[in-house]
Amino acid sequence: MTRKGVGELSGELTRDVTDEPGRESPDVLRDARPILAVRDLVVGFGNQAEPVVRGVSFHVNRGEALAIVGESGSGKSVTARSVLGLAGDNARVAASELSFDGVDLRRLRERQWRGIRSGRIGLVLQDALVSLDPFREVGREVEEVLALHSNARGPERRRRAIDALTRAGIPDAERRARQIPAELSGGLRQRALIATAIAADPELIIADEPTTALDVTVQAQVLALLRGLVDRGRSLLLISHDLAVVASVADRVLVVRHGEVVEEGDAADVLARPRHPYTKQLLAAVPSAASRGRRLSGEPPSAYIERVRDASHGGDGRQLAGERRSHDGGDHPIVLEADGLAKSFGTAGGARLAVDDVSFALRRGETLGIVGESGSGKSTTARLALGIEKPDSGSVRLDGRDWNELGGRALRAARLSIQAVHQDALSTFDPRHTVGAILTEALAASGVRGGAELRARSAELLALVGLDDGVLDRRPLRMSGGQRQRVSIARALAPRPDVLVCDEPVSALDVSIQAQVLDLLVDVQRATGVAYLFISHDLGVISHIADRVLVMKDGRVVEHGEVRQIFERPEHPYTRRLLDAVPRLEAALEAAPESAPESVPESASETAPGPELDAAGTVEAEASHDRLDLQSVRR
Amino acid sequence: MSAAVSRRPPVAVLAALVFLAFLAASALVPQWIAPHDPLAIGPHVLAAPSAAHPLGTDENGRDVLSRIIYGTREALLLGFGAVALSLVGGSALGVLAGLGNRFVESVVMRFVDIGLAFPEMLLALVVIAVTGGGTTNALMAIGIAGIPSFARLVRAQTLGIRRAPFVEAARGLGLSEPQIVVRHILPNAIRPILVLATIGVGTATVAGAALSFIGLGTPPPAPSWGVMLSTARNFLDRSWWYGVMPGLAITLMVVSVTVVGRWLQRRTEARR
Amino acid sequence: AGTASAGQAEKSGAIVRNGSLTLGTNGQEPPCIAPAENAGLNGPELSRPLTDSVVYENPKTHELEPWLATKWAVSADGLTYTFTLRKGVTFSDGTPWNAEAFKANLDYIVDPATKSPMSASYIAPYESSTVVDPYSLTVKLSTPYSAFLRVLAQGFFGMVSPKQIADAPADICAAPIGTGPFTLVKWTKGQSVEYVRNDAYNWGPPGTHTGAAYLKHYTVLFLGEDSTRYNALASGQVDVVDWVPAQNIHAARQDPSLSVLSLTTPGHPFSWWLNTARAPFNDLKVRQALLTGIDRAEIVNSVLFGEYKTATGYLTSSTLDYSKNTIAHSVKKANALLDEAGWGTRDSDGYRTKDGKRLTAQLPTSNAIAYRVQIAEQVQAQAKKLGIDIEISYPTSQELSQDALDGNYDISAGIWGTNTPDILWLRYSSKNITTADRIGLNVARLRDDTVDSLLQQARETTDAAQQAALYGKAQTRLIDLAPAIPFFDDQRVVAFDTAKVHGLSLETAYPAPYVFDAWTSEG
Amino acid sequence: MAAARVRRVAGAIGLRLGGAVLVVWGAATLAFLAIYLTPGDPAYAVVGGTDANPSPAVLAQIRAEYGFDQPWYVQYGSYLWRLAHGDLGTSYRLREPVATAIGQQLGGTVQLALAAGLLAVVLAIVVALLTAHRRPWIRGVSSSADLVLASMPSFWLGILLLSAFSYGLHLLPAIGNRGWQSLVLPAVTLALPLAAVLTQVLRNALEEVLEEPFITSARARGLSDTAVRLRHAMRHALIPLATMTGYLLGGLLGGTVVTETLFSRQGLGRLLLTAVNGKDLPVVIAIVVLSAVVYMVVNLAIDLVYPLIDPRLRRLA
Ligand SMILES: Nc1ncnc2c1ncn2[C@@H]1O[C@H](COP(=O)(O)OP(=O)(O)OP(=O)(O)O)[C@@H](O)[C@H]1O
Ligand SMILES: Nc1ncnc2c1ncn2[C@@H]1O[C@H](COP(=O)(O)OP(=O)(O)OP(=O)(O)O)[C@@H](O)[C@H]1O
Ligand SMILES: [Mg+2]
Ligand SMILES: [Mg+2]
Repeated sequence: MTRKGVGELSGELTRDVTDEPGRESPDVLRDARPILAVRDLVVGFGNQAEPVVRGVSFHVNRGEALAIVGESGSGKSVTARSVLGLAGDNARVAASELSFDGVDLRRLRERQWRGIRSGRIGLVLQDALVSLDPFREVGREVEEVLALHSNARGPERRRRAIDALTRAGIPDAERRARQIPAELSGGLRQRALIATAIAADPELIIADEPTTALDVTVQAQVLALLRGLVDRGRSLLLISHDLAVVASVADRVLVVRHGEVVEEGDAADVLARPRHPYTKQLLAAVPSAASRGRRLSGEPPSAYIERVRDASHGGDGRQLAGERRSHDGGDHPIVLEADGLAKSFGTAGGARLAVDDVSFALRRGETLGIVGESGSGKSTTARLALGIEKPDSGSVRLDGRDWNELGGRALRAARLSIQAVHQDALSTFDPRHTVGAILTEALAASGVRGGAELRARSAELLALVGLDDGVLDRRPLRMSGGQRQRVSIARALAPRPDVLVCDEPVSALDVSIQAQVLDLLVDVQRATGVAYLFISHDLGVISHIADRVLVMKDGRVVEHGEVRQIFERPEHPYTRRLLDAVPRLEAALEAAPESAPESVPESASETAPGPELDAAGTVEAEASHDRLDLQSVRR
Repeated sequence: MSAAVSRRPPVAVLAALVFLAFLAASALVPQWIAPHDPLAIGPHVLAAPSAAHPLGTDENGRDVLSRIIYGTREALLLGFGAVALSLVGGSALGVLAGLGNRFVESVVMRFVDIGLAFPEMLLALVVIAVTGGGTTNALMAIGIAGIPSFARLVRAQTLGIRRAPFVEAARGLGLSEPQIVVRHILPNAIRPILVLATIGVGTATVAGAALSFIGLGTPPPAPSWGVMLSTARNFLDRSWWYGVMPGLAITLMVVSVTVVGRWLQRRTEARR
Repeated sequence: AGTASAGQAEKSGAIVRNGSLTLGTNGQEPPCIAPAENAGLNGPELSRPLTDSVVYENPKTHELEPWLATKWAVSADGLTYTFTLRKGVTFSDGTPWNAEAFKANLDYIVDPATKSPMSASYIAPYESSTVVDPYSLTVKLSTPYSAFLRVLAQGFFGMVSPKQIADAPADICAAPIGTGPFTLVKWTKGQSVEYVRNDAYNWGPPGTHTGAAYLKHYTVLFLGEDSTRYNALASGQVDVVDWVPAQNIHAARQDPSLSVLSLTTPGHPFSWWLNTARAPFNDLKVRQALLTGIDRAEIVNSVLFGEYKTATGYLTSSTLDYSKNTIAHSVKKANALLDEAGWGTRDSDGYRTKDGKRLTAQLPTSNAIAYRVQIAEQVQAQAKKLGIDIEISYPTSQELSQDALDGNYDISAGIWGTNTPDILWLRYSSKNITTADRIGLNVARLRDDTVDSLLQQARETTDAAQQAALYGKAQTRLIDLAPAIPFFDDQRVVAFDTAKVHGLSLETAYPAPYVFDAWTSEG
Repeated sequence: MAAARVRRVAGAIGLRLGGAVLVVWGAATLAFLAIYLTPGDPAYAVVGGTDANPSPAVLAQIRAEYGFDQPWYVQYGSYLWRLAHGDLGTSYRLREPVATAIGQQLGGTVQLALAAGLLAVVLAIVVALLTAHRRPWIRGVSSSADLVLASMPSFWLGILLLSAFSYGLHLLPAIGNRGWQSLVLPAVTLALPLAAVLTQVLRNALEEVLEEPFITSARARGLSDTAVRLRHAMRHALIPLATMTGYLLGGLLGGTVVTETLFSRQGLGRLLLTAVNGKDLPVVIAIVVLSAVVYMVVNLAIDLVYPLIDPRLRRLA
């Protein structure tokens, strides 16, 4: 990684920047010269011939927030790390310009880099939850920065570290400084990491996906904090795949794909009037209430689905008519019913209720969503429904039969009628098995006998999920995330279940792949009439796919009902807070960049306009971005 | 990462495989490879390497190279045999503990704990104290001594897989517990253990040689690497090469086995 | 290089007193250094500096001479011995040496509670003793025993303080208190034994100097590895090494800075005893075939680098009443004998068979001593040519003793050093065949009336010439019976630094370095 | 709260001690059975094996005195009873209390084991820190060296070192327990293979840690490479190192058997070997029990070390 340079470093690079009060002045900072300029950046790894970043050019002006968006693997993080000379040991970095505040970064020596890093450019890494040393108190991590980049020593340094933590939005920073990352929630950890990046008050902050894996409420806080920094004159390079996040913070946007820039421009402009088809596709793939009934992926359903839909008008009993059913209830029989479920887990600090008095009913062909923050008991509810966990009290009835009363053979038979699709599909496959073996096992378990019959049904299942026969000999490990999820769905459908429990089935997927899988799930439901218990922390996904929704908090259902009704008129304060915290693309476009949320979401919730839902079920995919009315674009 | 990369073994692995193939040939048909009868006593004792005796002669005037070649069988038998014993015993206990109920598990694991509290060499010595020396007994001793650690490994593996999501998925398909054990848990638990076992072969070979070295190994006339080393140390000041050659054979074998074992391990891990 | 006589050196005033000497011996550290409580090879080496015997065997003439006893007389029937004891001798705890002390020692040795592994058996005919006056003791034997006096000269019969016997018998094992020229400083098990001079000593055996030992400090180190032991001398870490390995003897003799002392150990040569109580060695012809068919000289010369003499019979050449016989080597004769014995056919591996059974002999042994293993390997190779399959195994010593008890062996390898030809009685008298409660030394399980009576007579006679004649006959008779294959007369070889070490000698009653006369010329 | 913590820790330690007692009892029983079941008369072990010529009276005396004429359960019972009272019995061969016999040999072995253990750990830390995540050829050389050293039988290594330094160069003594010079070769012999294994473990751990995002984030703070390794990576890599060290320390006793034999050193390993050869039951059992105790103590100590390294174990338990 060390690049050899000849030029001696100017003393300026290592100066103690925070000791100069004059730098606070916005006039100075709103300099026309960009603080960071990158031209024709090419980054490759090891002996791979293809570079992953292929000639990216951009600049960040002083006091400006530039966002880089693009799908997973498009080279965003590599670009960001390259700016700091941290692309990795096996990286080959080349650029015709790579300069920071007039300093040619390409010619820096390792020693000189040390002055730049954190001193003048702060970096917030992508994996925030694991980017702090788990063995050290966060205060010491911040102090480490100050030790390197300021003259502060002893109590003075401590004071300034605590000050940085406070500025990063950590309440009671003095106490928190003495804690280790594991003792902090995800949001606090993210802010502590930001504190290390801003402690030495660098001119430029690079924040790589600073809100991934955070709950919406916490995400809102972090975004507000970053915007606040820009408003106080710092420059920001924000990296995200999440358009709504970008919209709420960035002044300008850079859209990248496969290591190349496809579109660049003013944030509001690009998001409201995308010119490049890829940008359009990205925007269209975002699920929301408005996208209900519309295909997110822009791709037609598989031929097989079409055939089944056509055939089902004749009706084979198991397959329902293709039209989306109405939600007035009573039409279709209840297939899954939970009543007063409670489940607690023993921990070091005593028993803890993970699920507390949860009841719901799921009808054939219907989708019941469950949303809630991390740890609210969503997965536990799913496991109870699947009969994997036994409830402490309450019951789960499947087609009228109580799980609790089943045992042995009957239990195993009953299991077939309720199947699961998980977030991490790969781990649910026996690593030794090929797709063919996976499907064969599932089919054999559900009573299909004979080679010919097995082959026919396997082919049918693959067709249903839009995979071709060629994958039968492949192992899931060598397949893409989307393909794996399709195999997982195919397997779940093999026993022709009444209910599919989907626990965050698209949370690990890129927005465009997510769009395909969501489309597929909708297609399959239409074709087979299977009911979904659909869990997600993403309100957009829920409002796209679910008919009804349970909102969970701390193991309890705080609100439930029709999706539309709940998201339009939330009654419980918690639901309202959830909804408010979701960054809204539209709102952001109107407000940004001048009046971004100041700091905490409580204030944001007051000013946020009520959600406006489109009642129309179907909207043309092409046109949709024009009238985006997104509840949620977070996945 | 990609299939192409992991399929073709690197040079070191190829070299190791070639050496192991040579050892296998030495074990199976030493008479085709060795230049002399390993038992033929000659007039020149402790002779330096020469054209007639490329690695010199031993204290009885026998050809050291031939004895090393003929000794391969014992070394491989010891290494692989002992590991096989540890593997079978350890797997039985480990699977029992990993799949059994609380009671079974704690009983088995207490036994395993007791076994683990003995250093392997010590356990082997105790077994030898009971059974006496000799190749078979040394094999038994090392094999038995290895059981506890294999049992612990297999149990951990079994427990991990027992809780793996894909086992839960199989359960969700209504498979019975025995079916799940046979189809999913055992094959997945055993495979990495088998790979680890290949590496264990090296350790067992060294342990076998150590037992021979301290006088608890193979009786004559069968040539044995450990015994050769043990004898050679009496003549170190006269003929150092005699002490070097058998040790080199052991070391090369262990290195080869380890290299191949690690490669196999990486391959299986890459498949997960 | 030789050793100048101590007396001469003393007169010339060249002797340096108060030096210290370090000797490296082999790893066979006895569990006990009490004379009567060990059977170990190195027991006398370690107990001799601390204790003296009643009689002394002259190293040159092998005659018995006075030591702690000045005179003795044997009754005509050989049952009563009267000892007159030396006056003015004290144990290092101050207890005087007298008839009471001698009696206490004899009674102590034979007391089963002492658990004497060997000494008690050597004086098994001892019945009782009576104090006649403070310095004379009569000893009564139950049967005549011609070897009695001679065994008393061995280090296993060093005299221990009667006070210690009475008050602290448990301590004798680790720290015996004797009348010897040195006292024990410290025995660090597994490492060393350290001695310091007993300044009061003034009763060295005939031919040695008067007064206390020259050395102030004497240390014995246990160095189990043959190569490191010899190397320790070469590199100056020790002044003397005992048990010089055969492969180093030649080099030691050649090295001008080193001197070598060597001694043929009296007793039984290193041998393989053949179990005459079961097939195949219950057949005299098979035994004779093995004895003649093996080229013992070639094996001994090869394994022991030409440094050891091939045995000519069942006594070593340095043993009293040794008579020289010849055991001819003839493969042809051996083969003929085997054919005669009915082992005329051979199997695919070239081994002889009879009634479909292979001619196999089991040799359970220990591999602790390298040359024994080597001999086994070479005999095995030669026997294979004769068509005899010798299977070597290494059971635990526990199993070895069990096998010995059960008679579950065909060959038993061993050696026995003692300064009397009575070893033949111990080894070949049918009285010493193993019984249910004791492993006898007649491991060949030989039962021959002629041998029995010759050895018994020799044991009981008090006439030296008659004794010699009887033993001569017995030796010839034994060779005809071929109960064992004798290989070599054991050599006790000690090497030392010529420039530094003087006056060192070897005791012969039970060979061990004798350091009373020794002195070192520096530090 | 502090009191509760103390109680919890005490409880955990109590549980471990209970387990330890169980393990020690099991080890003792196993050893007892093992040796008891060996064919042969232990009375001969007392008089020194087949090289002795004891009289029947002596043998009878020994059998009565040591209780060999008692049924096994009486022998076992009295053995356990004495063990429970801290009495390890009397050695058959050495005719002295086992505790004394072990006490005499313990020093040499502890010295050797500590020297070797320390040397191995220090070597491993230094080499791993210097070579982890470096240019391919540095790694290649270092890891090949590790592989070869870890694959070498230690006695062969000892023979090579002896040939070179003792016989060849006459630099270091080949034998004995005297002075630090005599400790060098045995300690190195024992330490090198250990160091090789530890280096592998530590280097892998370091390389894994150095790939962690928090390391990149530390670098982004402007920390030098050395500081990153020492202040951040090392501490994380210490956990697998501690685990492995504990495991290997437990096995050191086995290693000393061979090393002490080769270098004619006084110590437990040789005591054990002679005891095994001479069927000195009390000594064998005592060493087995001792090694079980050492194993438990080392593991307990390692368990106590983990929270010192990883504050999560301290704070979140
Ligand atoms: N150290 C590395 N060695 C080899 N390849 C790498 C390395 N780091 C990144 N890559 C590859 O570079 C490509 C771009 O990665 P990058 O992390 O920049 O994507 P990204 O746009 O940040 O995606 P995401 O949204 O998933 O974070 C990916 O294909 C990745 O596998
Ligand atoms: N097996 C278990 N043992 C102990 N605690 C558990 C277990 N499973 C879940 N919990 C606890 O129960 C609570 C609810 O967990 P659950 O996995 O249902 O949450 P979730 O809503 O799915 O969260 P996420 O969005 O993070 O997946 C959490 O506090 C969790 O720590
Ligand atoms: Mg990224
Ligand atoms: Mg969950």
